[in-house]
Amino acid sequence: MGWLERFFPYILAGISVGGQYALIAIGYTMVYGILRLINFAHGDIFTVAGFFMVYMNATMPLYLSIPLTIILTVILGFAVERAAYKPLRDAPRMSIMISAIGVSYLLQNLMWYVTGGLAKQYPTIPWISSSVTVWVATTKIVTLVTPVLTILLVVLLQQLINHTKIGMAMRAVSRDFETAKLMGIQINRVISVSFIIGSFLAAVGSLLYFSNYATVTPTVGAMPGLKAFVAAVFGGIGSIPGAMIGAFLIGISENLIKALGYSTFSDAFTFALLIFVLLAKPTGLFGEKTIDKV
Amino acid sequence: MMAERERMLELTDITMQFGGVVAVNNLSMHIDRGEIVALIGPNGAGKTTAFNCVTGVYKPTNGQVRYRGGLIVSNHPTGKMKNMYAGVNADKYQEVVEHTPDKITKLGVARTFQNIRLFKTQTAFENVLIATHLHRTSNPFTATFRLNFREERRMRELALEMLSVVGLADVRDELATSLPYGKQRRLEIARALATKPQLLLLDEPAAGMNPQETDDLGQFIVEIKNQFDLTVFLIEHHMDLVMDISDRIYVIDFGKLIAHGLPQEVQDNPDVITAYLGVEDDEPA
Amino acid sequence: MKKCIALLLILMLLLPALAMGENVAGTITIGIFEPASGDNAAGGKQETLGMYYANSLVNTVELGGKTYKVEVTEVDNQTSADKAPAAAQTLVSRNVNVVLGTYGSGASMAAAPIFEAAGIPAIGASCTNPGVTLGNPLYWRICYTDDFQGDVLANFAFNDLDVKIAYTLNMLGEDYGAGLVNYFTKAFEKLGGKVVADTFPEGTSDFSAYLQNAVNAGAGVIFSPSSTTYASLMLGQAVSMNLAIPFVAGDTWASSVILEAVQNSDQKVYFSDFFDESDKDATQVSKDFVTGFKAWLNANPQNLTNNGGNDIIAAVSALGYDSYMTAIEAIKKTEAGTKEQIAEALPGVDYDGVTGKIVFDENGDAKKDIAYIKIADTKTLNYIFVTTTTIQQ
Amino acid sequence: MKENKISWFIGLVLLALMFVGLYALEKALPPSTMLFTILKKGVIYALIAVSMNLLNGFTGLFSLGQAGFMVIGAYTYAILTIPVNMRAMIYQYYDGGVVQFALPAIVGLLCAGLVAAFFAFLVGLPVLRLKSDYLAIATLGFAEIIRAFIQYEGLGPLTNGSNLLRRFPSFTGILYPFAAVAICVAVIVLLIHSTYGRALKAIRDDETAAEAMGINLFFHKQFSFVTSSFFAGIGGALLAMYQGSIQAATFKSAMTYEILLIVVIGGMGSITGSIIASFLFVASSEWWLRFLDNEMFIGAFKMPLLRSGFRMVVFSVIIMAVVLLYRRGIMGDKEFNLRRITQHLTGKKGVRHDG
Repeated sequence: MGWLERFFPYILAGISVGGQYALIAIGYTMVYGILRLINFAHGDIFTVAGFFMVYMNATMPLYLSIPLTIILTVILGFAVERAAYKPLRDAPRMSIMISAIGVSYLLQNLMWYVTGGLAKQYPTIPWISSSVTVWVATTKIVTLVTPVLTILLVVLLQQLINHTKIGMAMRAVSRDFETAKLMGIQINRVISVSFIIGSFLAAVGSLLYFSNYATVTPTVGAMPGLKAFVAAVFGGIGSIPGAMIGAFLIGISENLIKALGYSTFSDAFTFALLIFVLLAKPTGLFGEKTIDKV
Repeated sequence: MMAERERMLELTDITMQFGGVVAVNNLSMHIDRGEIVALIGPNGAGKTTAFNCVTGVYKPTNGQVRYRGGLIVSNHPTGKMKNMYAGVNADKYQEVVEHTPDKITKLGVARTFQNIRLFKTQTAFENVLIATHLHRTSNPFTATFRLNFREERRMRELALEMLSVVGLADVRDELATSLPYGKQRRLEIARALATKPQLLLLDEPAAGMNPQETDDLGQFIVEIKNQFDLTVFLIEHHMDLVMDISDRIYVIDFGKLIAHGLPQEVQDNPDVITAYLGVEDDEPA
Repeated sequence: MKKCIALLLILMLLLPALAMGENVAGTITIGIFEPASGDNAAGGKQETLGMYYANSLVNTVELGGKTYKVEVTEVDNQTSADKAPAAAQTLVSRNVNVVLGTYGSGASMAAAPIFEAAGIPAIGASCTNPGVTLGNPLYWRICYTDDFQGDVLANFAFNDLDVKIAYTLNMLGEDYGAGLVNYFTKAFEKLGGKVVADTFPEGTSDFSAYLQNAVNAGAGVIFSPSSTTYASLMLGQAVSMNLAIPFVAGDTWASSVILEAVQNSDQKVYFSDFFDESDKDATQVSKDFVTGFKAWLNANPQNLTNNGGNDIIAAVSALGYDSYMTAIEAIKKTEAGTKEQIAEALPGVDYDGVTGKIVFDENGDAKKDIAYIKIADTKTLNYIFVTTTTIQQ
Repeated sequence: MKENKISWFIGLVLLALMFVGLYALEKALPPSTMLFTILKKGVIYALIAVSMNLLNGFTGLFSLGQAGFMVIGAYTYAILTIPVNMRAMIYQYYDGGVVQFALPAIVGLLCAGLVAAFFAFLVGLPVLRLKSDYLAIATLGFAEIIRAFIQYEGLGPLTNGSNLLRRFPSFTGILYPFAAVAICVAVIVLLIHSTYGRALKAIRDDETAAEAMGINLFFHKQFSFVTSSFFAGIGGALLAMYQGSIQAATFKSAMTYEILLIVVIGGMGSITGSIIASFLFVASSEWWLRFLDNEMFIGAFKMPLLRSGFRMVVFSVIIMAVVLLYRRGIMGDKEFNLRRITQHLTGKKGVRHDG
């Protein structure tokens, strides 16, 4: 069996996983870029989106439940920011982050309570859930759709950030929060928008993710969430293309590790990789260097 | 007369370049023991950057710094910087010497900061006390279990002494940040003195002071200089203060040395006048 | 505002008074020590259902002419070794006379010292790890153990499925899987087969790489004892990959979650089980149980959801039932049903349960030597009984 | 100075009173009461929280590696102290494991700290050069890596792989953990008020200024990191003793978050805050709210919502409330040294003020 032939299925899976990580990672990286906040709740918002879908699909057809899921998720993300982060704008950074951890805690426990901790089967979305054979690998169509869609969304997002007023505001705020404020940019609006975009992508991510791995449990988002965050840091937190590239790198590398039979260390490897990158480039692959003024 | 004195500090071809921006350009200067030397220039002329190169906060792109004859900083452009380097003598200083700020402080170079950097959560006394650590001999173990109580007492005495030197003994237990501006500046000086320096770098000590305070400060600097036989390297905007107390003055503009000499000479130097009348740019200092 | 919070916290100081299930004279409290949340919640709930059903049938005992009320009190141990002790302690503080559970051996082993310290006897329903009873004098067990189960499944895979290469996949850091894989491997290699081992880290969702590994290893069977959560994930992907390789797993897979995962596919899933509801030559006891339990489930929607939304009887429910009845049997042998007396009585218990005869050996393990191998029917969403295996040990 | 001595003295008196109180408690109440469980776990969490506070609160290093060093401590202790005759049973898949001796508990406890500290030293060398959040994620990563290695089958003979370690010597009374923690916390408090402690605070307040005052950043950060991990290791070992059995899988990043919650709720840079918070945290999560998990009838009326899992929901809501209302934690960076009140209110809860 040829080298490529042997590894192709893994790489394919890796790319798709990377795509899913990317969609979550962008949420992290945008919020961080603007608030300097590690939004620990993001992974759980992703999971909640999954449950939204599960429960709504039980009562309504897909063409309703999918958009509704996305809307509800966006509202959730927005609400979380307003309820848990906005009141702490001027509090020490640490307590905002704790608030984030608290939210994540709350969401997980809520999901546990509601679902009774039982795994739910995710509805199968026709077409993308069906199998397809690519050369030597058989997989779901969604596996192929994910990376494409991811890249598409990232490109769109870049357009938005580089060529729209709100995008400009976002860049301004992430450069210098205080000055931007003084310049009369409505900070809260910008922040809300970034949370909305983040949650939207999380919702889309969860649609793709769970159509691929059709089991939803309250904690299922934790690991992808963490990996996505790692990806964001990896690519230089604050940089959207960085987050995407980081995500793909991690997705592929961890699958190759498994292919080589070191699955025990697939997670460990991801973190090791991250640490090495950070040591070489302390602000990640594409994070801009900061000179602290004295 | 000058010649007999020891060279306390000597900068040669110091160039600090951030990307394309040349903050300090090929600066050479020296300070002899017992002198008060001022480095002046318009905002953003690169004065503080020069300070940071001396104290090890920044690693200059090129050039050397000698402290009492010993090399404490030496570097030459490398990597990407090689091509974008805008200064001169790019390959003159091949050896690379860099010390972390604490190392340089240990050598006897203390400094204050332009934008006051006191330890916010600590009292005036604690602020100074921390600076006395420099000469401690205790290790974590002896320190934790108070086997170093004698040393501890000495440190506290030294700290208190320095506080009274700057006339802040009465506010020793107040939170440093709660002090009025002028006192915070003095506290910074006390903190610097507590490291028992030989060379004292003062970064705009009179910033934000009224003429009266500025005068007192001037006298005060001279006093401590004599009391602890220090050499003082001063960055200042208040011309009259500078003219009063400094033995020699260096003037830089856009990082370049444009004049140096005795206060009088500098004052009459046309370049200096234009530099000061010229529009201030907003490049970071 | 802050005052309110402070007040709230103080208030909560008083609440435990409500919570404390004080043990009234004349009642015997049976503690249910099961996961109601976490990876194993599904199984835990089903096991608990069996116990509640049993309790609904028998909730009084006659001891020396005096009628004792039998109450159950439940606590969630999340099947995690760090939550279990506190949960166990909660039961202890509720003065239970005997404990039933738990699904997931890890939590049992973690809690054992605490029950032992309090002198409370415990009866494991479905915890198959030998370590549960080994060296825990007050822990009994009414199901077979992993060494037996591993043996059975290895033999089944090697002989019945006629497979020579097996690929084992269990979760890193989970003792149940690690243990079962260990015994399976030993047995399978003894039979002359080859085993390729792999582990996946907790929180894995993408199993395609592992399944691919199995394919590359040329495995004829995938032995993957894992919690149903992960099971359904890997099965789902196996289905979408049209993986031809059959899965073999332990008792945990006897769950409707598994069935849903392989619905309308031709993925083969075998697993060993403690009990078979459709067993033709079943004893009257189990026949009654099957009919009775189904009726009881359907009577209450909440129970039905806890059972996974259908009335398929999971073996763990049967074991839950038996564990309760075993406790009752023991209690009947005592004068007053105190924990000490129950502990003394348990070794002497001889009871014909739903899952077979229950007599304890010196370890405190029920002498069970029969495992039901079943295959998941992907069309009718039901289990089909394949074979019973017994191994003389 | 004098004032300081007095407060120390009062501190010791309070400590003594606390132990007397605990002793009385132990005599008075039946050992099965939940209170003891809470006190045990609470005091152990207190130590871990304080050790984390030393790092995050006093040195301003944002580290999320605590669980990693706890697991090292716990395993070191377990591996070194399990009685030899038990090993065959516990290392059931690794025919007895490689370690065939058993150290006395107290030695094991110390080793737990030392090994954790040693690993911290190695980890610190590269990682402490990173700043703020990058440091956080890197330490988090190391914790995960450590866990993966402990669970690694190849190390099974040493760590028992994925399986539990149990039957190692444990404590019965509550005095043992309280004594151990009291000593450790006392040492930390002494340290914080020593010259080194002052240096750490200086670094937290302003790295540049600290460095300019001749404080070697790397050394002090490394020192703080190692010390913190040493006590985290001991904390892990005590936790193992309390649980009676350990499994690497339970030392997840979630555990670190819990500790971090405690630290911040208690107040960054407040020892007493961390201690109070950990008791409140443990008590409300493990005890006070448990009744919410069981359906409850008041007369014929069935209380709504009460069902398993509800406890944690309420708990997390409370946490959110506290976080939002007490921004700087319940103590801020102040210490609890209103002596009388301490004695009066929380003396039993083991609050040690530190003059």
